[in-house]
Amino acid sequence: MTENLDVLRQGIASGRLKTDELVLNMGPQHPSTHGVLRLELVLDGEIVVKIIPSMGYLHRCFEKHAEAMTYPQVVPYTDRMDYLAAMNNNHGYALAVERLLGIEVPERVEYIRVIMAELQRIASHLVAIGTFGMDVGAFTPFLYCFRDREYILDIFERTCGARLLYNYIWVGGLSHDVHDGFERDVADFIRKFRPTVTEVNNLLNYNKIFIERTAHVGVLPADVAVSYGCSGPMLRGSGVDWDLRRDDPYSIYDRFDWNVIVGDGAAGTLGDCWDRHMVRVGEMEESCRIIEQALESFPAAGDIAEAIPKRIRPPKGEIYTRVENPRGELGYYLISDGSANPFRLKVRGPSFVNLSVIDEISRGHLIADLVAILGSIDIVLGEVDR
Amino acid sequence: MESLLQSFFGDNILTLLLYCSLPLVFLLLYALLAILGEVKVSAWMQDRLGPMRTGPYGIIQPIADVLKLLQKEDITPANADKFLFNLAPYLSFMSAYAALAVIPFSSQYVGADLNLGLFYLLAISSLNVAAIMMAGWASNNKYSLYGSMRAVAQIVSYEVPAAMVLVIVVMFIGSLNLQDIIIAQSGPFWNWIVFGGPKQDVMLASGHTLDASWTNLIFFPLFLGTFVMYYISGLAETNRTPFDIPEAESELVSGYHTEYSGMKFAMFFMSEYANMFIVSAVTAILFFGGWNSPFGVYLGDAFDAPWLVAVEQFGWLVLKGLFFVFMMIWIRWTLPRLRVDQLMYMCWKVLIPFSFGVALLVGFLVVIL
Amino acid sequence: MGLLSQQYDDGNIVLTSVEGVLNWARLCSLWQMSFGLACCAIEMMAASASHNDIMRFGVLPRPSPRQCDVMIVAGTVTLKMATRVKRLYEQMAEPRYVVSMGSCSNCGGPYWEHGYHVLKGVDRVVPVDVYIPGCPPRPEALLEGWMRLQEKVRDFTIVKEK
Amino acid sequence: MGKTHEEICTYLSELFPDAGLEYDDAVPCINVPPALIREIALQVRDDAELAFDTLMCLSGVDFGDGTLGVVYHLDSMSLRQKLTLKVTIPVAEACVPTVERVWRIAEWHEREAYDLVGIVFQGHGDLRRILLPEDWEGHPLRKDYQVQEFYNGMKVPY
Repeated sequence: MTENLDVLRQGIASGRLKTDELVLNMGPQHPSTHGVLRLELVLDGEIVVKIIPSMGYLHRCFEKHAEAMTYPQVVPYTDRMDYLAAMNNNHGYALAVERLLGIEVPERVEYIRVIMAELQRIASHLVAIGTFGMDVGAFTPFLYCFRDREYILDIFERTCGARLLYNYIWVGGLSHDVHDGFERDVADFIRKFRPTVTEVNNLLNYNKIFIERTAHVGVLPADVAVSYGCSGPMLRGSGVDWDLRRDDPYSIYDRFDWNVIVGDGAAGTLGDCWDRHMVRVGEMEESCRIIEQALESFPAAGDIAEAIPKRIRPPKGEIYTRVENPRGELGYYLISDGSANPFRLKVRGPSFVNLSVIDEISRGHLIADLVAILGSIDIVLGEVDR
Repeated sequence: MESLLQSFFGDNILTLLLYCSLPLVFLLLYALLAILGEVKVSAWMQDRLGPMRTGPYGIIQPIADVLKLLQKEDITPANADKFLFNLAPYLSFMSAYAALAVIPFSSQYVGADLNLGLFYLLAISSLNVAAIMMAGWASNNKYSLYGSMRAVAQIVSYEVPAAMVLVIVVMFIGSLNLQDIIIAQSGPFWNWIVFGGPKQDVMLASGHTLDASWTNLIFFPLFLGTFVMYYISGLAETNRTPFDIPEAESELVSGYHTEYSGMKFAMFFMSEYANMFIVSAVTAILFFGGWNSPFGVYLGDAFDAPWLVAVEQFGWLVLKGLFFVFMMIWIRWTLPRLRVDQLMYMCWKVLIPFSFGVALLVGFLVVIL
Repeated sequence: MGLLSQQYDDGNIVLTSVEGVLNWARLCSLWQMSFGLACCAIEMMAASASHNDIMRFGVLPRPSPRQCDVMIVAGTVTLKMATRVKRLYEQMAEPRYVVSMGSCSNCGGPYWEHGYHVLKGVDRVVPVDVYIPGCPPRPEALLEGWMRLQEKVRDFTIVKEK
Repeated sequence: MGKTHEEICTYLSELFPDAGLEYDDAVPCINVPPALIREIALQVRDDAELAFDTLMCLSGVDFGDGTLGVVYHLDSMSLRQKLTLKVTIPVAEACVPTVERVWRIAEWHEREAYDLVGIVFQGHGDLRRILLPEDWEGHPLRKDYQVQEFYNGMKVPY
């Protein structure tokens, strides 16, 4: 199908087709920019010549807040960065401070953290898959994904009382113990959830039109992905076998048996939108496997608050900690000067880094493809702008 | 119908006006129903309820929508070409309304019983393109312009296979008159064109006799394919998913009607739904017997009440039309959207060659049979 | 803009019934601008998804501000975004309403003190009809806010107060 | 796992004998003189023994004692080793050569460091503010930052 485009491109290149460039301003309010991203598109007809992304429309000064708050007070602000993966954000921050403090957390806490983080990963991927479907024009899968996401939110809500931003994983422990029947709820969810993946596969992922729209589109070669520092499904979609949960293990991920899903270019070229999308779909199943194994060896009793320090004043020093967010590598660079507030906390958001590649991979595509590419990168503006 | 009105009001201009405005009444009622259908069907498909608070089960939701749109401020952007900007929605609605003139709602009622009915239909529904182009250009908005350019490219392209499909049917029946095409399919449902057309000789309204026999069954696969091709072209001409590229929400905000508010937006909205019905009704007329009852008999005949037959015929046509409208809604909420080049590929490289092929084949068969 | 912007001295029965019908039409068909800013936008999406289904109230999300009645300011309004929010509001057709969803757009929320780039309340740039507290408000809270907005529309009158 | 910081520092010191690379045990990291950061960055990326193909993070820091810093966190996917490079510069001449062409992502990270901390990256192709508006005053993550009273007619403090 792309040969038609090639004819067009040749015509333009040879000068037989006289064209003029047009600048189109997409966003900050636009249905497919996933929030308040603004893209200045330089277009040649419908073909994208250049993209100038401008962000900062949601810059909420996280790093300034971190400097003004005490260590535990920063946790709620980490929630609000990547608001689709608040648990993972909490987890990464807690790990950074714990490593600086040199404290070990109880086994039970580690298990709960991993289960919560993996549930959050599923929830986040569901949103990503749903909105990606919406970007290519299929509205219904979006609602199916949101329907199932609600079941995860119900579990979170029973445990910590919040639906979206939890402030749950604290430095040294958790804010609450899990509710009675937590294991049963989670197991129930996994059982209910698996058929959904099949449903979404039938409705969207293996739909002929969907594959036509996403295969061969926005191809991101592995070396470019590495140079741009892409991570998460973005990197794995390009065929790079890299997952921090396995390759730079933290928490108790090394105890479980699971696979890193890597794109294989089954429908088109390796590293296209469809690959990135299918990595997310596959990862949901892997998360289910991790959760199931965690539930099997879940310590029944234990105090979740025993390791929470009374005063948190890490010694002078600095640390860079990274965790695998649903979107990729979330890094916290924390400098402590020995006081109760972080001296400097820099966040390396995966969305920010993944977004930087948009200009590189969208050139020469159509506007419709650009929307698909943006959807497949799966950005959360809260984290791009922080 | 005309004679009925004449008996009440006499032979004057009032009668004619009333006669002409009947489709308008139908169109407005249908638009309300279709808008409700769209939200309700989509809700059911998505595990939701849809409007529930406006009247029982939300059934008067469209009335509230229209009343609200009437109250909205009518914005004309400062840099718009005001004349064209204001003209476009009326033109768009007019083309949809004018197309209804030749749709035979029953054997008794057709706005204008033209011998060139199908030809007129093709011509008048293309007027919509001009309206869309006007709207997109006059809005002075890049998204509108992109939307209208896409729409024009799309609609003009898909006119070709649609017209080709019409040619196939016309070749088979031998008349451009829509009433003739329907009469040719009278009798039980196996006489419908999609099932190979009439199986015994039929006398058309024009006095010409169509020779037919059961050998027509060999047309069944051909006409089934023709029907599918027409329906796809129809979807594309009405800008419905998977061909809703001109108003692709995630790409072009709302395409050519981005800048329209209030009633002018409602006009575009209504003409979209009206076009959906026209395409569906034409599908029903060309392939599914039009106002013919699928059983070949009418309740009215049993009671010896010709008016009841007319009502039944009207009912059958509307029912068939609404079924195809429902199919459009179903498709819309299931499939993703195609891309521009894929759309063009579909038209020029798939539909047009196939429709030409089928036309040749049908022509050949008509001659030898 | 015609009837709604006028004021009548005496509220006779015809005027008040017409007004009642018009108000009913407006409150039953509040089309929302699909426009999300931050975390609250996710809850706004959850409110329109299957579990909460805000479309029960006759809401239809429209992408173009020209065709919307309600702007839900869902999330933190930054200073960079504030001028855009204002512009979107200006592009909407009268009668228009603004729902401020969440603490951030009510008053700056958790960013009120150190958020150098956060607008401390969207009511500093556009007039707000309904404030919904919460960080983020639950979808149920949005539905409640919606019903409050409907009440407000229902009580609108073109008869001059005595 | 790969090399430690100390080993890398010794290795690099042999390659750049005059550079005066310092190994900081406390962090751990290698302190690099600002003028040499680009050469060293290229070296650590292309050297087969180091192969730091990814820039995980680039942070601008205001140390509060009249110096600013740029911290480079590097990662080698193939050799499974990490490296931290640190550049310290006085506030008065906050100028560091860019590594934009070494790792492509550095472009945005450097723009962010410029925006929030006010470090100028020499040779950067497009050094504009990335998060804050173009006409913003000051660099918020400086320790002595004072919030401006009004922006575009809107009051900034609560």
